[in-house]
Amino acid sequence: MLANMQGISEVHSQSGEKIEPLLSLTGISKSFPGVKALSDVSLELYPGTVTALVGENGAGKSTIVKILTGIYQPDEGEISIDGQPVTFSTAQDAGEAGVTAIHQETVLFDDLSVAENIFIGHAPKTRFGLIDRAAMAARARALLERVGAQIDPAVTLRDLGIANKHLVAIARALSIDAKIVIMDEPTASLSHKEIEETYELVERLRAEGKAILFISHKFDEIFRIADRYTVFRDGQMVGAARIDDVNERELVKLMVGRSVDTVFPNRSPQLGEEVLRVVGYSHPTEFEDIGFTLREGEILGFYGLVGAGRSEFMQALFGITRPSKGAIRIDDKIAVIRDPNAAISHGIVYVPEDRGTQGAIKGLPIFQNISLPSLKETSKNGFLRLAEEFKLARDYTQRLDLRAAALDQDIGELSGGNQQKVVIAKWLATKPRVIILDEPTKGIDIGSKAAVHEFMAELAAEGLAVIMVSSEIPEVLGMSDRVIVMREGRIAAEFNREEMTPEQLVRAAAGITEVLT
Amino acid sequence: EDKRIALVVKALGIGFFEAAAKGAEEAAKELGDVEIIYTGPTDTTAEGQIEVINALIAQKVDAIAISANDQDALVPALKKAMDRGITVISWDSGVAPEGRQLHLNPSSNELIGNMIIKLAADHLPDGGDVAVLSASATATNQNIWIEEMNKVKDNYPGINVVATVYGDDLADKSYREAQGLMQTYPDLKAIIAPTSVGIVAAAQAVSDAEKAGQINVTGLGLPSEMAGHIDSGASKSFAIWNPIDLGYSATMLAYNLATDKAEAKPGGEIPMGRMGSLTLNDKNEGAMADPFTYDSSNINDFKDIF
Amino acid sequence: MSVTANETGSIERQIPDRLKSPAQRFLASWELLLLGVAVAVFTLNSFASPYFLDAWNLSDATYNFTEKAMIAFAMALLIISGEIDLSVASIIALASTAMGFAVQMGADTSVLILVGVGVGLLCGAFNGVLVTGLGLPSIVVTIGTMSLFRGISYIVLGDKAYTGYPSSFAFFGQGYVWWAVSFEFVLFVLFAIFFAIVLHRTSFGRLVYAIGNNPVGALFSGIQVARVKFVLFLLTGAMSGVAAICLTSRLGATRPSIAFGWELEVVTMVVLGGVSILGGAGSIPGVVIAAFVMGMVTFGFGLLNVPGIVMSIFIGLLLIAVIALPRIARQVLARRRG
Amino acid sequence: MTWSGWKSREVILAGAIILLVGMIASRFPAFIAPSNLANVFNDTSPLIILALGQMVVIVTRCIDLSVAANLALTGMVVAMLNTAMPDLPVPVILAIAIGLGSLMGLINGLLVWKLSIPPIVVTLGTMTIYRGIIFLISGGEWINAHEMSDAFKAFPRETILGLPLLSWIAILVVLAFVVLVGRTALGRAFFAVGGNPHAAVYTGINVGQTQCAAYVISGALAGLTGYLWVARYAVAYVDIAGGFELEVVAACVIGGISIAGGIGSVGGALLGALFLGIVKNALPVINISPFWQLAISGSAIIIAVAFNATSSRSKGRVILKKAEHAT
Ligand SMILES: Nc1ncnc2c1ncn2[C@@H]1O[C@H](COP(=O)(O)OP(=O)(O)OP(=O)(O)O)[C@@H](O)[C@H]1O
Ligand SMILES: Nc1ncnc2c1ncn2[C@@H]1O[C@H](COP(=O)(O)OP(=O)(O)OP(=O)(O)O)[C@@H](O)[C@H]1O
Ligand SMILES: [Mg+2]
Ligand SMILES: [Mg+2]
Repeated sequence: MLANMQGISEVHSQSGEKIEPLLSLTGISKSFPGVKALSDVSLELYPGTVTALVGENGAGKSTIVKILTGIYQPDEGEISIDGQPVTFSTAQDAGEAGVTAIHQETVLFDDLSVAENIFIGHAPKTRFGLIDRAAMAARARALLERVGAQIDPAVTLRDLGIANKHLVAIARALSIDAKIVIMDEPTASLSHKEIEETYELVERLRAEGKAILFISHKFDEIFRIADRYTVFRDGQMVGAARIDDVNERELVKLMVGRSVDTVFPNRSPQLGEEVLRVVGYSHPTEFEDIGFTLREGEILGFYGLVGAGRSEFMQALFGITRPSKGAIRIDDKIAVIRDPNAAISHGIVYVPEDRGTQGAIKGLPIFQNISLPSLKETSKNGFLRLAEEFKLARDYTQRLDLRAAALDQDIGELSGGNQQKVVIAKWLATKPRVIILDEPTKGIDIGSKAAVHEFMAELAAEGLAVIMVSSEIPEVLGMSDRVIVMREGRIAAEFNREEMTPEQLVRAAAGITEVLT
Repeated sequence: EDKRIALVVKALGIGFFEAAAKGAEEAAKELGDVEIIYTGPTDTTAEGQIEVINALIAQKVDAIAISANDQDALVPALKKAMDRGITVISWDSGVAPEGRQLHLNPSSNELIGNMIIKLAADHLPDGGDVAVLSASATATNQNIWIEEMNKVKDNYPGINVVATVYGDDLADKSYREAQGLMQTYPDLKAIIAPTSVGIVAAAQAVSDAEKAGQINVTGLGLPSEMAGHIDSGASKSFAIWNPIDLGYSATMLAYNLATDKAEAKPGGEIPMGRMGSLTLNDKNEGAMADPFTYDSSNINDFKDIF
Repeated sequence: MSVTANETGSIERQIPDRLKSPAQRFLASWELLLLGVAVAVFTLNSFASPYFLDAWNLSDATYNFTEKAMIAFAMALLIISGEIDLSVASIIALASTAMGFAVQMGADTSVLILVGVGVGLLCGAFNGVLVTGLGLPSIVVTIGTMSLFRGISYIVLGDKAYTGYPSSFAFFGQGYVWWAVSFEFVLFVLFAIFFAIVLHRTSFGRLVYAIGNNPVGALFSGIQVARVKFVLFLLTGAMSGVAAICLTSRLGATRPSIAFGWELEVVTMVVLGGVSILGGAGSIPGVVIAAFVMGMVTFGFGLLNVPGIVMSIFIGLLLIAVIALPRIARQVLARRRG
Repeated sequence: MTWSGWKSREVILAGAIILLVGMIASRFPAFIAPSNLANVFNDTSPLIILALGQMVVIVTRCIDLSVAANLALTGMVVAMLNTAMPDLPVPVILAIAIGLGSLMGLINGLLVWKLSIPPIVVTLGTMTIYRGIIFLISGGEWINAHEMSDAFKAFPRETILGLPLLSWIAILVVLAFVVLVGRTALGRAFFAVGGNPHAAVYTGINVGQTQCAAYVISGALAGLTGYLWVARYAVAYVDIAGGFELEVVAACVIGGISIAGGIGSVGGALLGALFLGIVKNALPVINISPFWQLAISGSAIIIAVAFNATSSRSKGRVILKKAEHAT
């Protein structure tokens, strides 16, 4: 284990001979203003090998990807490929050196064609140095075929669904003739089928002898497809070895530096009165005939594949979009929700899925983010009272165990998990009856995830009604008292705690309901 | 101590006013104890002139002689100047009577109005269509001249004024307006532009359309700027008063009022050096001299002067 | 994890309210930098011209910026909220034309005030509906209405002018409240205080900042984004109307070309005042100081009979330099540290 | 195909232009005489050239308010050069004009790129600075036709196949832009940078550098137009083309170029400019007072942007429709 910690264990091929690393990083450090993202990190990738990179949020995983693809330059340290030191000053340099990546964020262009998205920056040229559109289309078609996508390379990217966009991103990565392929959480927003296809692709690439770096927070897939692992903690490399030599518990311990219970909180729900009843909620294009009830102290899960229309429906419930039909009853009284303001005054609040643009207001300090929907309470005759705002912020941040330097710190300077806490605090401060959490743990590391789950249970225990939208089956199963499955804008099925099994959820979400009923 | 006289023009950089400034300097030299402040905004706006006037008031100049961009809008600022003991006269383009002590017209408006149509008619023995290309819509003098012209146009039978367009004293706009006139009125025989910017642009447009000789561009212009067009035949003749004389006269008038050597009152006569004296009418306005006509016979004698 | 406020041991983890005191913040602020520039300009001016330090002259000098600054206050809020209004100068033209028309109809001074502010409000509402109702980008909409509003003035007035404003109307642009303190200057100070309170001391002001930093996030926080923006367009329109009253009164006449090109001066004033053109940041004190700087620069140059265009070079350089210098300094510092 | 082909927006704008011309022609047939149409095109050429330059700038999420000032300064410089050295051949003048224009574009670009100052602030500042410099170098004096050499003035007027050289230059610039925008890496980079600057970095495109390149192109065209303008109207002074920058932006907006970046086409910019040019030229012909022009072009901008916004409004993902298709 000690050798592993330093990442210098020898690697042998299946036939037993020793393999030299294709890519090695040594002593890499990188600082951002106020943050040391990486310090003295080493990493090795071997041909024909999938190396999983794991670590908590903010451990520096994406930063190393950006250094490897020339987007950031390291402050110190060396990158070498085949033993030769290299430097990348742009993404193009990295591509030319044989490194390609599927980044964590989608980095595509909605208004360009699929073919252009694949080839922008390295399009085939004619003799005159102009872009050879025919060749580009032909090669794009071939690449798309390779990743198993049936997409016309001439269509504009905007017209594709999220899954197809993702396939385009993969095709783009493969359009560079690379020896080293990096995937930063490639399955985070994919549904079951596409995830399987992604695994197959990884297998194929491994078989072709590529060195693959695979970043993920999902342990099942790490153990399924990785050959080796590397663990980052707080910007440092704390371990690297063969995946077969480690189990899940040990890996988690390496990651967070302590043991973590990955079990969901034990709850004994005390259901109270019915708070919310939705009847026949419909929207011209996004969802139809949604109806359900919700009681105090209940956690209602909403499961479905990405794009099933759950977020759209929740946003309608919160007054962002207007339904065309349907009614809401709160405490058995009809409530008309035309805008979020009305929803808030009826006690319904929404923690959005897209934290960066919909949740946190970057540029405003933490305390102002928290007081924003409660300004009526903290101000007097329209005039601000800062002391009240600070008090509110203090109360709720303490309750959520927020980590920050000061309450007047810009929320944008916080880590993702802490931003999420501020957004939740902002809503709790309005003393809601119903809280909707849309993918509350998306992109959050294992440690913070458990904290969010525990907190959710606590809220329910206090009598709050909770709606949790989640695409992760374990989370849905572990947390919900009841689950509604949505498919293509409609309710496909509803299960009680006792009834639900992973298989049933997947089948309902994928539309194989006939067999079940 | 020197008397400081500010010569405020519509906008800096216009050849006509630069020439007037030369005349002002000539007067200053002749008088001996005068300092000329030649100033104005960069574009022809009343607000710009007001800022200039405020700065002049602050400097406590002795007199302001202004060619106004707007006859009304400058009144309050100029009134304030007069309240603070500054002599104010207008010249070239006038200010309403409340805003100045006297106004110096370069020439009599009737005379100019008649002159500009006569210049066109003289070369059209058989009559024909003529159009007017005026200057900035907010400058007053052009409009007065066109008004005067329209009063007497019946004296020129056969001459048919078909349109009046505005070039805003911008070369490119005037050029396009002239082009538009030629397209709209295929039988056009003459363009009258009582503005030194418009006349050059119109002559250029006529030359470019290869209609020099067919369409005569005339009006008011500067010999230095029009020499080429007289040569090319785009313009047969045009008129102007001497801007040097105008600047000279304005300075003399301002000086005489500021030093209390004369008083501006209806019927009064105020000396203006070598230009004789100015006789004021009941609105305290007077005319300097008759406009002078330039054509191929005399243009070369003047084109290097102004 | 289940830490509640009263439990023991949680106190030591309490997050402090502030990292820096307000005084520390001020020392590192844009306003202080600008104040330095203003003092420098003032000092230079008093050395450059013997006429500068004179109460009446300084009073005259305030006319160079008071009207523009009144619009700039409202514009600052609008820009902080992430929008812009380039039609303000044209609103002045249209409001002034309407007032001139009202005078022809025999309106008296009080009616003129209503007409001026009313037309400003209408124009602001028109912009506001196009931007918030139809969701169009404000920079494009107001480039359009900039032509449209002034265009209507041209259609109404052509090459004519409206004059003959009642003598009591002259007070707004030419009157003095006390000694050399003009009515316009008093109005400027009152509006400065008003807008500073609205932006910095009320919850409405907080909404403006929230919207400017993240309009989607603001919507998801229950803020009526469209309504707030609409109100800001109304305010900007109304302030343009007020400026139209002052300017018309000062000129005593209306032409369609009135206040031509002011929109860019107003925007320059706002940006120089430290308001981020991208929205989300800025302050009224900054704009007030910027107004003084611009007014003093133009007046100082004017006293030296330097042509206006040379002043505008200076303002242009100031605009770029004041924004560029802190960035250059930051880059140099970062390089040194790194 | 998707990006070079004519999208519905351009087709509709072209339709509007044809309708407009048709309406004018029904009452004033002389307007559509080929010679007059050629004239209108020639008149609109400077606007077309500048609108194309502005287009690439806007597509990269920037704006160039300094084009008209750049044009005027370049025009003044070449005019002064011409009066000082009347024998300087036109190609040299052209090279100087383009070079000087590019330099001014480069200054804008560098301020945006290296100091990340917002584009609108940069070009607002340089706009006044460039204008002011004209005053400084000329002392406010005009340079008039008679001071310019004949060769200098003749160049844009030279006719080839019945069209003046000015028009031919505009046509050449349009063709060059079709190639630049559709077939070169730089051209596509403009769209990438404007469409998603974040993603552009990940694809190895330097955002600031690309924006800077757009400014240089816009500046070069402004410089070129500066010479053509001054030669054509045979006059140079501080205020030439005053306020023209807004007309240029207006042409782009009418042509469907999104001010938010990433969307636009050569055809759109061309049609937007032609639309404004035709309106401007037609007013005197159909006897509408020129005082109406401002209001008409203002309304055209508002209608165009409202139309573009409604036609391109994202239709949502239409989850239910997908479902209907599937079943
Ligand atoms: N551009 C940046 N500016 C400032 N800080 C940054 C920047 N990029 C990353 N960081 C910081 O560097 C640290 C490492 O971030 P990184 O994105 O590499 O984490 P990660 O391991 O990929 O996390 P996750 O699992 O959430 O994707 C974090 O503290 C982050 O806030
Ligand atoms: N066609 C698409 N192009 C780009 N992003 C998309 C597309 N479809 C969905 N997404 C993104 O994927 C995420 C999930 O999609 P969305 O929220 O609309 O689906 P949902 O079913 O309503 O929600 P959920 O994923 O919670 O089921 C969102 O961040 C959304 O922006
Ligand atoms: Mg990451
Ligand atoms: Mg969702």
